[in-house]
Amino acid sequence: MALLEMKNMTMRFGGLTAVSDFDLTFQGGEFMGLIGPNGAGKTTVFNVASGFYKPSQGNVVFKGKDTRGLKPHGVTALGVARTFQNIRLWHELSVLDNIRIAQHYRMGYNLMDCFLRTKRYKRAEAKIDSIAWQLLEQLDLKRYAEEKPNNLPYGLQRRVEIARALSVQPDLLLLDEPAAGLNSADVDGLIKLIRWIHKEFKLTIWMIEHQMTVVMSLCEYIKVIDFGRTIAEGTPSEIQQNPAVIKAYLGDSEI
Amino acid sequence: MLESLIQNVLNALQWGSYYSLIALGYCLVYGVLLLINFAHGDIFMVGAFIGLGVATFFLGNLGPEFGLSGPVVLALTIPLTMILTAAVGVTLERIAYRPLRRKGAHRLYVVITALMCGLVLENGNLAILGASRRSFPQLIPTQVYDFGLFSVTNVKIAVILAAILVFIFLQFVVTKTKMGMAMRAISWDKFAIPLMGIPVDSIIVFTFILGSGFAGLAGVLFAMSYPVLEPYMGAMVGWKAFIAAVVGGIGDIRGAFAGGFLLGFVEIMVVAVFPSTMRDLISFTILLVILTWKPTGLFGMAKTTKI
Amino acid sequence: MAIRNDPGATIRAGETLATSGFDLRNLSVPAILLIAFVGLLAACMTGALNLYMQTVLMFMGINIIMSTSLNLINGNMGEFACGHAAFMAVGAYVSSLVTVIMFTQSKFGAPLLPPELTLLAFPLALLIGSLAAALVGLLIAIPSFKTRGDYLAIITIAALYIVKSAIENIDAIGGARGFMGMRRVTNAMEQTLDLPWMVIWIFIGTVFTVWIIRRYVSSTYGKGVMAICQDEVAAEIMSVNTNHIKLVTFMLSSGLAGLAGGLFAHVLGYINPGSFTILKSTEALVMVYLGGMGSISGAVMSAMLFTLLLESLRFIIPWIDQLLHLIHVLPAGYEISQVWKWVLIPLLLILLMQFRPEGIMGNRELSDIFPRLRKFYKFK
Amino acid sequence: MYLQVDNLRVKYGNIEALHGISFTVEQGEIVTLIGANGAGKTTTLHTIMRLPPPEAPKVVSGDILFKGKSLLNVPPHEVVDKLNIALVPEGRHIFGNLSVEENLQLATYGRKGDPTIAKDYQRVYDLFPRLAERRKQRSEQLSGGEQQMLAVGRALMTKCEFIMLDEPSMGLAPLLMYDMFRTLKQLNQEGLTILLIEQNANLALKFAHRGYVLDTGEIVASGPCSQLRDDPEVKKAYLGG
Amino acid sequence: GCGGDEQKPASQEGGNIVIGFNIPLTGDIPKVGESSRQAAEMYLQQVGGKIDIAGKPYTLKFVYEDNESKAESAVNAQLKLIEQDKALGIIGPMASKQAVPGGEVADANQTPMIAPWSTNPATTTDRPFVFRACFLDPFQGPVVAKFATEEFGAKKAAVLFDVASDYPKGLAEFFKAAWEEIHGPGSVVAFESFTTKDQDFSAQLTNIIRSGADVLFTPQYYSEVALIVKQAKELGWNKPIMGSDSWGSAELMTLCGDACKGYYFSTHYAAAGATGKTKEFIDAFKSKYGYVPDDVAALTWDALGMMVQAVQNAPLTGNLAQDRVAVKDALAAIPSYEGITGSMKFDPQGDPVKSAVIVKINDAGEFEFFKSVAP
Ligand SMILES: Nc1ncnc2c1ncn2[C@@H]1O[C@H](COP(=O)(O)OP(=O)(O)OP(=O)(O)O)[C@@H](O)[C@H]1O
Ligand SMILES: Nc1ncnc2c1ncn2[C@@H]1O[C@H](COP(=O)(O)OP(=O)(O)OP(=O)(O)O)[C@@H](O)[C@H]1O
Ligand SMILES: [Mg+2]
Ligand SMILES: [Mg+2]
Repeated sequence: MALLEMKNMTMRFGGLTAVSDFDLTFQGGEFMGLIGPNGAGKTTVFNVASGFYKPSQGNVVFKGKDTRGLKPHGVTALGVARTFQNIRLWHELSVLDNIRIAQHYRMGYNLMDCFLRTKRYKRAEAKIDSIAWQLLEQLDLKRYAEEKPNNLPYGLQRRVEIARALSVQPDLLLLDEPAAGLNSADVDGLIKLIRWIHKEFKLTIWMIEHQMTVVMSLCEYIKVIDFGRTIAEGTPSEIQQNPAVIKAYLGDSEI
Repeated sequence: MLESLIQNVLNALQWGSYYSLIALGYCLVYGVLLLINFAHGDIFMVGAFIGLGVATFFLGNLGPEFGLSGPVVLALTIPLTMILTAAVGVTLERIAYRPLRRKGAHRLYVVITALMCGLVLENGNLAILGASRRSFPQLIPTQVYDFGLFSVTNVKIAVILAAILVFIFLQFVVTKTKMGMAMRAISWDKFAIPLMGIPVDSIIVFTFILGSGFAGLAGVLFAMSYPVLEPYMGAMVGWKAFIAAVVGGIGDIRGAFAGGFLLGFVEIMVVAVFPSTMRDLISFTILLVILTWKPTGLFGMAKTTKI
Repeated sequence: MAIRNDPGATIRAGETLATSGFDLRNLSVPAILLIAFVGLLAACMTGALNLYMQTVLMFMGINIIMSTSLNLINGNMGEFACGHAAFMAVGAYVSSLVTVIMFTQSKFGAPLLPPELTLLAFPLALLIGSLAAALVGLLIAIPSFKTRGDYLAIITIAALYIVKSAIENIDAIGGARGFMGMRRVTNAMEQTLDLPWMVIWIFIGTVFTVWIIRRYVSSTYGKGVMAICQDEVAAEIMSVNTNHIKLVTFMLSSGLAGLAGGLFAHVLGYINPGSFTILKSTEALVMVYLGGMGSISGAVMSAMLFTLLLESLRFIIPWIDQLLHLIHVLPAGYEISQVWKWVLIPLLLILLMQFRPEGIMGNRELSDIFPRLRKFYKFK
Repeated sequence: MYLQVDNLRVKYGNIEALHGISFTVEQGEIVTLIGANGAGKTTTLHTIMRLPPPEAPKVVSGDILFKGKSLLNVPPHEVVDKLNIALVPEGRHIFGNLSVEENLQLATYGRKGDPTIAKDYQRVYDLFPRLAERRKQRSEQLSGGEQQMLAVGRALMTKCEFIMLDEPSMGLAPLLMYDMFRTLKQLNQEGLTILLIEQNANLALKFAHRGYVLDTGEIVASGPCSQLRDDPEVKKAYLGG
Repeated sequence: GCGGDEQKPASQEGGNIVIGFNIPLTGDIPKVGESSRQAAEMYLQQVGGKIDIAGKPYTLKFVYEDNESKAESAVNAQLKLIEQDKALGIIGPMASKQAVPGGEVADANQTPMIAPWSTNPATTTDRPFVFRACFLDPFQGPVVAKFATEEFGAKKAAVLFDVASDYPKGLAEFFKAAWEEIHGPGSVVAFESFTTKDQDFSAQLTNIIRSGADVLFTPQYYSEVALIVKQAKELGWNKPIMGSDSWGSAELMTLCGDACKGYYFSTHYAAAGATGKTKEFIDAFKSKYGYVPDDVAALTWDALGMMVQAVQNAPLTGNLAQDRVAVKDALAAIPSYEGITGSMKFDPQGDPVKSAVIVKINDAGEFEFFKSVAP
């Protein structure tokens, strides 16, 4: 069974078709890139995949389940986690709490347990805590556990966002422009981190990115869309040579 | 049945006009600062009292005699009241809201401050002028035009016209002028306004002048048709006008205008059709249903969350 | 990489993990509360606190319940709900109806239960009132799925008007005339066992409220509320069932307001729809924002401060008047009367906001301001 | 001297963010400011603009001179309107409730009756054809990159002679990014002075004439770009592998 | 207990008599509090701050507490007066919303209280320490109904009242019952209501005009009356309008102007053409405050008079608790008090037995005695 299957997915906003006839299948374990000019519909595809938008047309099936009837938190619970193009951390909560709350679906206790602090509550909280601390450790964020994300440098905020997504323990991780706003030196670190995550957690990763160094060094397979339509797909080297992609997206790097 | 229907439509139009006039002021300030200016109802009250003071002065009841006729006094009272009320609004902005804004306070703190300012205006008036109600002098004789089926007074017609004119004026200002554009832009992102070469504070002051000025106008008109003035007269109308503004879609001039009339119609028609003891029960249920059906009000733009 | 604060100082990993095992700090709060409780009882019984002071304390407790519970929605969840008085009214009417029907000779007939049972049944009646209020809270929670911010404010105001108008229209519970008979219930309690029962119940109710809210917001479950406040979209996408959390939060908050209402009704012995107007909601709002959004200790402190301020002005205003006359600032005929109270209070609050534009506590708790307190008691 | 920043020390609350930096920009130049995240680049620009509280960083000492005149007591809207300095802020800050066209219009607030406005519109739409297509759309619905275009376009609509760009390439697709830099270069040749902050240091150093390297509130290196590009220290710390 | 000014034993040269006022100085009905307070201050001034009890001069001390028109605040104020200020007796609260719980507190703490203005029967029911100075709704409603029937020959009546305020609501209901008793069910053809602080009544009045009623009864406060009457006329109403004692304020005429002339209302006393004590009171009040006193002022005056008389009659011992009981007994025992609002005595519930008058607003805008109606 495929992990994620999108068939003929079309997304319209009023008169505007943001994505049309998008097809994609993940078997599990891939590292896929999604690139395309601004406004091509990349984020929209992610929004559909994470259940935030219901597609106007077409199917989205995750682990054999049609996600169109699910609310976003339900889709996440199935195993899709994501980061956002503009960082969306809960800025008034500590880094640790950010990572705790993302495990909400897995709490497994109810309001009464919460009031009475039952065994079940304590067990669940301990588990949540241990997962959170483990992730902080692995992503080298432990020092900032009690810090508010707002007070962290941009690069670290990106990392916290990735940690938060990982705490969902997803099967599919969607990264929306993880390198945006990072300086060249930090980008190198990020590439290493993502590669390590891909291996360590045995995840399927799907990434949108405009920085070609990142895309080319990480992705095994790339899909290019423009005006909501797929214009090319293939391995990084194929894409770099593809005249349509160069014309619509890569352009001429001479300034 | 028909006659009372026409009569009630007229009643609703007039009553709705007041809600509209006040809601427009709410909406302006909200549209710029996202501040629910809970003092607005009380600024309206202050407007009525200022109107009373100005009118009494020109009628010669406070000292110097001018020997002016009623309509002349009215013609003087309206602009003067609008100016003075605007000054009150701007003063509140300067001494209470602006410092908070400067300190970057959460917007709800400004809302609470506004609520407190309203209380100060109400109770300050009570403490200074005493609890006696004031009667607004009759500046122009009330003409009752009785058409058999229904009757209507000159003041009623004037009020409805005033509401419509104010609406058209404000709608023009907000949608067609750069000033209006700046006003809308501030509510979205105050930070970037100076980068466009626009002085934020002047725009805000301008908004308060408009909003409070028209509250003053509403005050005078209100005092002419309901000539009993008391310090708490603005509180209830203020809350309801706020409700009207939101049901219309807060932040949108059309919404405030339509919301005001809608509330007027609902309140009057519910009384006309149902037992009047149930008025609040039924009219607010209707408003709730409207909001459930259109969660952002009649004209409100759903804020799409772009991820 | 530059970090604003020294990161080392904030590491408390070990501390947070070590939640099991016996700890003396677990006992410090119950001990303090017990001492306070016994002291309060003794003071009431010996007359060290006269009835007036007792009543002020009781209203203080009720205000604490109101402000902490509203804080859950307005502070933690970041909504702007202005209809808290409606839930209070529902709680007040329902629990009063229960006790009056059960224990007194009223127009609903003879008492159904012997008065000795009042002591046992009173908390139950309060619970029923709270549940009823929570149910009404549910009705508001449902529109809140789709509506946020100022639109929700209107929904809550509309609900307030609807509840008030509904009560006015039900003649069986007195309509605008109000409803009474609760005094006989409280008297029955005192006859069964001669203690200042309302003081006791309010003390318990207040502690219960703060306790339950603390437990709620300090759990991962309850922290979903804060996540919704700061970024609802992110919360929903990061697996928080936002509708569920909103529902629970609204019901919890309105249920506790209902509890406040039940206590209020039994302290006064008489309720009237006119007591639950938008002004009552406004007071609760003021207490929440004065305390600081999302801070429980702030809400408690501001409720105490607000109640005390309101009462103390009864004494302070005459002093001011005397003083001003003494130094001949005021003409002999003019007196600063209590009318000025409601000018002074908002002015004071406006000033306070200017100096602390984030409320007394901001969104911090006492333990954040005095970290050393953690040594003495546990906050979890 | 066109723009001269002189020993500028700046605080946020009690934390000093700039520890006395000095740099200059000459008329007609392109100068870039590079440095790690949190180095204080944005702070520098905000200080020059004198943005109003609560965002405003507080100047402890030092001065900012523009054409010999101190900017420290000029309100921000006058910096834009009277001194013709424009800023493309970090994080776009477009007005989401206005249409694309209105956003551009608003930037001409102080240019009543200026005949060159129409030409400027055309220039922006030529540069970013995407914006022309989306002219009537509420700008909050634009994609991230489109919003960035709008932010740059908007700054160009003020009567600017000196433009400061804070990470303009963030979120832009390569094609557009190169297009934009080419256009900026062309504008520079027509007389626009540019101060650029860019995370992509390689690109910035290729684009600009001179550069300054900022590290935790201090300038640690400066010089012509070609020189900086070859500096091993700079290479190691900022240009990546 | 708390220290402070304990009453001196009666054997010494007099002492302090503290009387508390629990009145709404702010909130919904600040005018009520102000009027009451003005009457009290005038009283204090007239007696020179002293009263004689058994030949000894006592200092009379009034404490005014604001109850903000809120029930809980009224309870606090009441307890403060009882516990902190050691009031011997209490005047107020005014509106029933505060007087019912206020009476509860006074009774529980064995402190005599006279509510001058509360008409809710619950205020005094089964509360030996609680009295009132005004007549109750069950009395006034039928008086008006009977009068309107006889005077105008009206057959169908309309009522307009505030459903959220218990005084008008109660009176409206009693009037309706009385009217339907005379003219049969359905003869009240319009029973319209609004909510406190409403200012527009056009929809209700439109209904009323359409209903074909012969007379409109509106037991509202004078500020609302002015609006109601004006709007009714604007909508074409030209039949009689009747009111209740809450119309009885000189302010009615300043607010209403000519519009109210020719209408009738039932009340305690007629200001125009008043004689004796009543006239003295009105003249004194008018010269002091510049306007004719309203019903609140008059009722406060009478309540105060009865309280003082009871204090003078009671055997004071200096023990506050005993004195309070004695004052209560003295109040209940007053045989007949000649007040400015008529002569009255308390029935066993503590409600006054007094007669009503019907007042006509004449063309000079004065409240002219028209007819007296005994219970
Ligand atoms: N909620 C919405 N309502 C209307 N239009 C929308 C909405 N969301 C996206 N769009 C439109 O859909 C198109 C695709 O947007 P999307 O955010 O997916 O682009 P993108 O490929 O992620 O671009 P970028 O690289 O700039 O982030 C854009 O033109 C945008 O204006
Ligand atoms: N509003 C603020 N309040 C307090 N500190 C701030 C504020 N803005 C920035 N800082 C701090 O000032 C320092 C410099 O920040 P600045 O934003 O200028 O860096 P930058 O070089 O622009 O970084 P980036 O590349 O992430 O945009 C950082 O340590 C940052 O945390
Ligand atoms: Mg995108
Ligand atoms: Mg920056």
